[in-house]
Amino acid sequence: MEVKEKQLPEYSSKDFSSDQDVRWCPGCGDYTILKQVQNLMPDIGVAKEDIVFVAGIGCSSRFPYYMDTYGIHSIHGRAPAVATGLKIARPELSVWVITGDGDSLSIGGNHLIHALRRNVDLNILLFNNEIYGLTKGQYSPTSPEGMVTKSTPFGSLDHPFNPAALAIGADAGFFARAMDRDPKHMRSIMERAHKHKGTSLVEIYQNCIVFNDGAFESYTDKKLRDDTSIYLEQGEPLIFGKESQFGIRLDGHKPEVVSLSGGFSKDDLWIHDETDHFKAYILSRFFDNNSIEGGFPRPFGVFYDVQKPTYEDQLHSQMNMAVEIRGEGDLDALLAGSETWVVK
Amino acid sequence: MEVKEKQLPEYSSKDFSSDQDVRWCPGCGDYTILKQVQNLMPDIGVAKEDIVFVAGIGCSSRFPYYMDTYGIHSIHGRAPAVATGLKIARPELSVWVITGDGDSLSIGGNHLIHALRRNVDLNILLFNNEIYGLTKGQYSPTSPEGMVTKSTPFGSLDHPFNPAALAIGADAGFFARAMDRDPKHMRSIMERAHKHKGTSLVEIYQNCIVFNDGAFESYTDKKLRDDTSIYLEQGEPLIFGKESQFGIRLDGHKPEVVSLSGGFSKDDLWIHDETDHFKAYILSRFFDNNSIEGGFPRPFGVFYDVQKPTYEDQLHSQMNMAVEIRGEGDLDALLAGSETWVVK
Amino acid sequence: MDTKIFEKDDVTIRFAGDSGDGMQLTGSQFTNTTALAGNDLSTLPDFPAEIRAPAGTVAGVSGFQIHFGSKQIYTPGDACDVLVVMNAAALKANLKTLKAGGIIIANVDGFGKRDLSLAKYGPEDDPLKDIQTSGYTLIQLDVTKLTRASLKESGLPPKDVDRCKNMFVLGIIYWLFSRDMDSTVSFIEKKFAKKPEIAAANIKALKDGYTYGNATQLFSERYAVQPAKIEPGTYRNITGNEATVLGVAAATKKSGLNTFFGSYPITPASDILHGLSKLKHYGIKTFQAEDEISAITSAIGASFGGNLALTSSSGAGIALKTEAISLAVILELPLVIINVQRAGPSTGMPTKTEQSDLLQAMYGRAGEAPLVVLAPQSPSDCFDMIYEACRITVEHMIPVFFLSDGYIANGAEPWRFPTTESLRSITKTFAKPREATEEPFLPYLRDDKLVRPWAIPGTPGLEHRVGGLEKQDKTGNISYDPDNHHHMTMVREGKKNVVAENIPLQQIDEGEESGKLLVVGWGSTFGSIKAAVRELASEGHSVSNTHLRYLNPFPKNFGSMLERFDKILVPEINNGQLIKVLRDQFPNINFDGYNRVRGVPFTVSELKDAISQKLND
Amino acid sequence: MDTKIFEKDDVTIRFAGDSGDGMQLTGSQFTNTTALAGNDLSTLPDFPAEIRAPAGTVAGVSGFQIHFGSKQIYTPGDACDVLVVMNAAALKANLKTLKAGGIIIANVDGFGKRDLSLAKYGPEDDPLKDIQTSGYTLIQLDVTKLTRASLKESGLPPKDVDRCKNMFVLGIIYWLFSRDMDSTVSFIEKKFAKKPEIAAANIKALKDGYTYGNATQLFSERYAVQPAKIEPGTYRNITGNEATVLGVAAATKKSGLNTFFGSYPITPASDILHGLSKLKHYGIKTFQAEDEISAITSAIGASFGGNLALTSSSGAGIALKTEAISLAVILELPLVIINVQRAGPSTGMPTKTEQSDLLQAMYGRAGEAPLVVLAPQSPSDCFDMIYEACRITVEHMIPVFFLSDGYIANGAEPWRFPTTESLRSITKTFAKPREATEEPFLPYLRDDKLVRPWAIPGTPGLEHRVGGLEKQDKTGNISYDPDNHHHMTMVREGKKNVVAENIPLQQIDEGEESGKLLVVGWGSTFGSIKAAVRELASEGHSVSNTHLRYLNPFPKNFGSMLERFDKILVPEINNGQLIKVLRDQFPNINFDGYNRVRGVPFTVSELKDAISQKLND
Ligand SMILES: Cc1ncc(C[n+]2csc(CCOP(=O)(O)OP(=O)(O)O)c2C)c(N)n1
Ligand SMILES: Cc1ncc(C[n+]2csc(CCOP(=O)(O)OP(=O)(O)O)c2C)c(N)n1
Ligand code: SF4
Ligand code: SF4
Ligand SMILES: [Mg+2]
Ligand SMILES: [Mg+2]
Repeated sequence: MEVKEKQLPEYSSKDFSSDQDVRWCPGCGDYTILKQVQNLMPDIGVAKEDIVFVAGIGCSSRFPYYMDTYGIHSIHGRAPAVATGLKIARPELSVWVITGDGDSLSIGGNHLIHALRRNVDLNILLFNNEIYGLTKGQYSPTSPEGMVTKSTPFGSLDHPFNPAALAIGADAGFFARAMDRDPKHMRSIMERAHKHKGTSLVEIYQNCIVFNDGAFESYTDKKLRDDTSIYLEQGEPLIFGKESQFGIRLDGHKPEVVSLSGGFSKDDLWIHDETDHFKAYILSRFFDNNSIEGGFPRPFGVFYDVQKPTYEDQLHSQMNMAVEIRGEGDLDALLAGSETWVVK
Repeated sequence: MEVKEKQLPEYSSKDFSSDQDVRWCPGCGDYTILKQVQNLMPDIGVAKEDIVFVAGIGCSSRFPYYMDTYGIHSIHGRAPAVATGLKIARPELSVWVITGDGDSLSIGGNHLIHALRRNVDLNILLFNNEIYGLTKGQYSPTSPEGMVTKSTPFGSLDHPFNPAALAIGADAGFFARAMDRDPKHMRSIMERAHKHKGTSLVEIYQNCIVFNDGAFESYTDKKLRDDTSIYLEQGEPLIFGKESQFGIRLDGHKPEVVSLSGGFSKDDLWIHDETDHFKAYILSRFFDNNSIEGGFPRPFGVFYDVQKPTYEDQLHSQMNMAVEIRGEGDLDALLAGSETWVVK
Repeated sequence: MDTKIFEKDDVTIRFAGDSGDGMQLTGSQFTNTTALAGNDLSTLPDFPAEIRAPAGTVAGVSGFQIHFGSKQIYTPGDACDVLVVMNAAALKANLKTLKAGGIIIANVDGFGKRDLSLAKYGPEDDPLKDIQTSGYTLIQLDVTKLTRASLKESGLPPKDVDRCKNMFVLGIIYWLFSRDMDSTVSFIEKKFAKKPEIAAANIKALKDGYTYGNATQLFSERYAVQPAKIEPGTYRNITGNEATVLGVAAATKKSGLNTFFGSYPITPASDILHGLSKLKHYGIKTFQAEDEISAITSAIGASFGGNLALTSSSGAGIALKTEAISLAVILELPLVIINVQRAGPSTGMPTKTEQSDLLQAMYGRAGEAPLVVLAPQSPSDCFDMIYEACRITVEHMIPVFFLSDGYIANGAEPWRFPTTESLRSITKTFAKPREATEEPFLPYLRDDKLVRPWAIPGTPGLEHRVGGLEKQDKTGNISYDPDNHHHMTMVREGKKNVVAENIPLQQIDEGEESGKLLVVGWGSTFGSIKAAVRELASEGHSVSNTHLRYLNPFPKNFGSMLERFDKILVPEINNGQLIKVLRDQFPNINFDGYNRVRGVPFTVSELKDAISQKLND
Repeated sequence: MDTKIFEKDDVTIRFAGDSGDGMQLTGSQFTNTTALAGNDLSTLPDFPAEIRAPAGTVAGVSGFQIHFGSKQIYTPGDACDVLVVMNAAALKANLKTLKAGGIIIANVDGFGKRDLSLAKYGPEDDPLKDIQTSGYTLIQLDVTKLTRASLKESGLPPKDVDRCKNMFVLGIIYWLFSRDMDSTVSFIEKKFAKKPEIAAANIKALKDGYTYGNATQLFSERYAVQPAKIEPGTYRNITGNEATVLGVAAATKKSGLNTFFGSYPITPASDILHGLSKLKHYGIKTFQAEDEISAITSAIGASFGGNLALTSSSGAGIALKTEAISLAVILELPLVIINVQRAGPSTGMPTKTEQSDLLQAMYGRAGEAPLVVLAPQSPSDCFDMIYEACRITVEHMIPVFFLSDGYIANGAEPWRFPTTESLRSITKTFAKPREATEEPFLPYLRDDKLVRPWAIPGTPGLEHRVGGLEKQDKTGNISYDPDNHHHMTMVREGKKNVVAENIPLQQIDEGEESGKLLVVGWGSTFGSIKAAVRELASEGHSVSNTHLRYLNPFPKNFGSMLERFDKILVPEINNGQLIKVLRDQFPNINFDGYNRVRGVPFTVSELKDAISQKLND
């Protein structure tokens, strides 16, 4: 693969806004995400013709229409597969996948975990609103148990996926979480996803104002969030609470919330290490409504970031190697094969 | 749900053997698994007409034909979904899913993880031979990187799934591993799977003598296996090696192989606890060829076993509750609806 | 001065406003009142494609059309006599649906500068003025102001007051059509039982609207539509998707089976899932699967277990089910596949209707995989045909495709609903247990209808295995024998054809039993075709129509019916699909198509044109 | 005494033995020698359905049939003149393929008690004896003993010695057909270059077999088959799947594009994936996806990126691709979908052939989703037709279905392979970059062939979005406009039809240009139909045949060709699929079908019967 050195124009976020009317419900969390992506694009050092947004189907998946880049609004659940083919074909492109919780974890679950294990260099933004928006309000694989929706008038029975745990179990090299209500932080996380070479999965808590309003309020509400959320920073201890009064420490392999006024100091705390696989897994289990854990704040930020060889790089070096060893394919020799005869 | 109390006949393993010729390659690991299942069935206390084997497509998936029970040889990858429908419809049946590594982790990956999260009471036996047998030798999602197969003449580029980690990441309530070469242990594990109410996933290392002979030799070979494998026993310390000379301890959340002659004693070791989710996850990462870990023995036995409410039980109690609250549905009232008028 | 009341045979009204303006409720209230007044009617909601597009934009307009009359009504009306628009966007989106010379009732409060700009009118445009010069009757009123005045004393916050606007308008319309308001009043009382002040406000707005119509000289004429001569009985209003839900419940009851419904949401099929999920106490289990493949394969598992199993989807979702449908065909298990068709290809226009999945249903599988195909012809017919689908699938152990569409699914009509007792029985039999001493069980041994036994787990002595590989006749064992494969292929085809013995004969719907032209339709075009043919026939033309609800196999007498006409016209909202099946099965008969693929139902008038042209050819 | 040599026009031999007996190798060596001798030929391997069924069982029998002659050979032969059986199971499985009075060469060592019982003969059965009384010529020899005797001095372990049995038998056959052994000798030398003692043993067994045939009075006659009059040139042997692989490589080269091949293994398509995965140095990327959906959607992604994209599957796997095919249709991107058809429905008989996916390819999608359908007519024709598929998909920006089948895929025939230079050019053009000052880019603006531009990422100024929703003409923006939808539906259909301008005209293959009966075939039935028609025509019957390789659209002249015949017969290995398409497109012409669905190719003789009957009707 050649890396082209392009002279990039001075982009502004407007350059990434297409001429299409945005058609989400007023107040939908998707707007903020769109804005931050448009805001980030000028700064990633990629020419806009080299950027492609690939989506499945869902409210969120309309995203590509609003970006003045190349884009595909494909079919439900298949965006990671479409993007994989595109990235294999054209490794020099910056490929972004936009997907919803239904799109990526219900119908598209398999493509997501396969993309993660193969480690194709895609940036996957998963808009999790814990509901099917476009089809008007059925529960999704991230909806909490008991949720009453159009298709579960007596309450949902499905135990929801924990996207972080699932991704780490599928050997993801990058997982992070952000929320629509903290755009600045979200932008920084998306930038990290871009920088990670390999599949990056970013789960974004996104409010669906029509069918699931307030699903994440306890984490996003300014009054509540200090006590319910924790922001992860590489090398920093895990501290949260309005007065930064709580910390998390590891008792062996078991996490524990401790009070910093009650005998524990910062030095006792778990220091965030994005390269520690087991810690990332334990963090993924800070997940309310989940029978395994409880009482822990919901983490936001980069859980895990470890570089591994990408699928497309390996494929292209295999191709180059094949040419080196065997020479550029000679079609006439191939057509003739190893055994021929002549009829006169 | 009524539980029928049946008088069971005295079954022998022969009663579970159908009249169909078994059509696997001579020497295939599938034979031993079949034998152990036929051997186990008389002892699970279920009438044979109440047992159903559901399979996808693959060499392994021919399994139901050989069992003199009810059976479905369905389509590639979909056995967990077929079985889910069956179990929801008929919760009193004992439903077993037979699947291969391609069937369950390639095309069927999504149904597998959804069955696990929903916790339908199925016993899933995953015959992992790290190859596509029936289609004559392409790599599978569990084949190691670099493996040369019919479809990867230059070596596979796919980073393989770690089925244990994937299952635990998907909130499996039961995961265990067995091997074709240790039939007695395998039988005991299958019995445990049966006893677990909820989705039980048993990964069975199965030798494909034709296309991937010896894939698991280092764990199954009698000479090697003491040093490369570790058998998990509830409440017992993690010890392995020919002379039981090695143990595993946890240094905080990090596992470590220690020598029992070199200063560590049994008391320092990790005690196996099937109900400890994080420990189960760490065990899942004892996985060679995996960039994250290395040097650990491969665990066999029950990693994790925690009972949770099953999907079908909850559904049926929701149905009972609906009847309790609303009474048995009155069709005529339903047809009339809430607003009618009379034309004379 | 009393406004004069004119009698009308039939009238079409369309209510249009912003998604937040409550037009669906207004429409359905008018519908109920109209039904109670004894009119025949047909309705069609027109939802925006977006969930909730920005208020005031064309994308956010929500409409509801009702066609009612003292004569038989078969369609929601080609064009409307009265158009109610709550804002500029609603006018922009709907003006084209108004008949020449029709009446527009416009809420002027929705035509401010901002409204015009949101509706993408130019800054110089004055659409209401343009209307006046185009031959329409324009009734302008400031609904917001009037409603606020009406509810000044209510003490309600302005937001709640403004929510009553639609009732004020409805009151005016009730006055215009000389309607009784009782049913709406009691509806409001019930709906807001827990908020009596809201109920009172809505009722007051409604009544004040009526009074306003009466008191002011808004209209120069009022209308009355006499009751229609319709079959006596008890009626309700019903949409296609609702009728489908009820049909499944009825089949559950009458068959004595438990029902399993595996589905994955998709527009416009989702409402069937929603409806059934409420019927747990009717013995119906619904399972929202992770995708359509799981939805159908779980249904197959349930069917193997002895449940009446169904799955539903639309468009893209049906494509995903085809592999499993093929499995169901070879397993010969009961399974109903509901396809609420929408405009394709691919995602297409999900909220628009089309009849373009017929060939997919007939032929869209690998290998020879015959199954039964049924299609309802109207909203209420969904009840009958889904019931038939359940009956046939169970009695014949063969998968049945049920092809509804977006138009039928959301459209509504009055329905003289049946009683449980009056429904045709559904005969299901599970195979009996066997002793070890009996002959071995043969899962593919057939009865005289070529039907194999339904042998469900839990039955001692019937242990057997089924699968997707070709099976030996009788035993069901795997067989690669060439002659057996040919035999089984033909048996599966023959077994499907036997179903023709167990369905009603084909009927002529309008016109004579023989003649110059027969119009053959299927599915949701029924109303328009029937109305067009009826009108032409009453004008003395030799034209008849017949509508196919059983598409595979066809009723036994259908071929001979075709032969009694000189010409056959096949109108379809696709590029010619039924016509391909007809040409194959009746190669000696000449068929012509009329095809428009616009995502909307045929109008009666375009069909009249097409038929007339064919008559004159 | 020299055995007399008789001249023969054509001969069919079948080698059959246990999977471990090396019959495929024996067959392919005989094939190469036969080809070098200048005969025309056709071959068909007959693999067991199981991977490796227990040795000695019928399920484990592996066969290889070759038909060769001094005349043109079109099929691997209806029945064989000579049957070589290495054990009892091989006899049991293959006796039915032997012509009356044919020769059986049996390895008696494979007919011991255990062998008979494994082959499920009764304890009293003596099948070899039965043969002698049934008019066959039976040559019995103990190949194991003879081979061991031949290799007594080799010093090899018995296992290796026994592995040479097939060469001993091949030697005998070479003698019987007066063949030269040089090519096999040099093949062995090359194959075992690193194990010279094994090579020597195989060569000795081969030569001793030849000598044994000569020395003993085993046969009363020998045969010679003269070279055929075939077109001069350089030939090789090729199977359908191999030819498909080469065709893709050729299209890659000639188009100058990079190729992306997304697939998921399935019998009998997998070998295409295997073959292409070796061609990385030809600019071909293969991607074994997690399922067929990912296989095709990844290909769509690659196509959007400017690669020549293909996907392949069979049976069940094609069903899974249909949703994405529909997407490709509306995206109007190049994509080739390879379907190596197998016997259905569902899993069916995966190792058996069938032509029953034509209607699925034509119509098996939701909505109106027209695409191009091509079908190769023989193994080597796979090269030409996959090349055409690639050419058309790129030049017309339309998905192309390529319908091969299990028979073509594994069957082989001599192929006068082309040179790179001689291949028709493939014209691909990517849309050019645009300056900001230019008019905005219109991704759905069409050229005179109705083709839209291929605008790939990385091109400045062409940023645009595509998707599955209906698009506005020219701009490609989402559109719900009814008239636009009708227009786009018709444009997609029309664009597919334009392809007819860019393909060869339809030809009569055998017989006159007009006459009493035209036999219309497609796909792998070509050889049998051509042979049958050729024989009947040469007997003076007024019968011709034409074979369709372009099935959608048909060649422009096809309709007028049909009109020049009184009757049309359409033989298909399905329940009547092409005939449905013909009846639709040529409603005024009468078509009759001949349909057998046995998972095996037609025999020439059954077709001759069917054609004769039609001629006499
Ligand atoms: C094959 C298929 N099945 C179903 C649908 C209908 N559908 C469209 S979007 C969607 C789910 C949307 O939920 P999510 O992915 O969470 O996105 P959101 O709308 O919430 O952003 C569904 C079921 C479809 N378009 N295609
Ligand atoms: C939809 C579909 N795709 C592909 C196939 C072909 N196929 C059959 S089995 C199989 C994989 C078998 O591998 P695995 O599941 O590991 O089972 P094994 O044969 O190794 O026991 C494949 C690809 C199929 N039958 N159906
Ligand atoms: S339905 Fe929900 S997710 Fe969809 S656009 Fe509206 S607010 Fe956003
Ligand atoms: S191919 Fe492998 S897995 Fe399949 S039957 Fe043979 S040995 Fe077993
Ligand atoms: Mg969502
Ligand atoms: Mg396998």
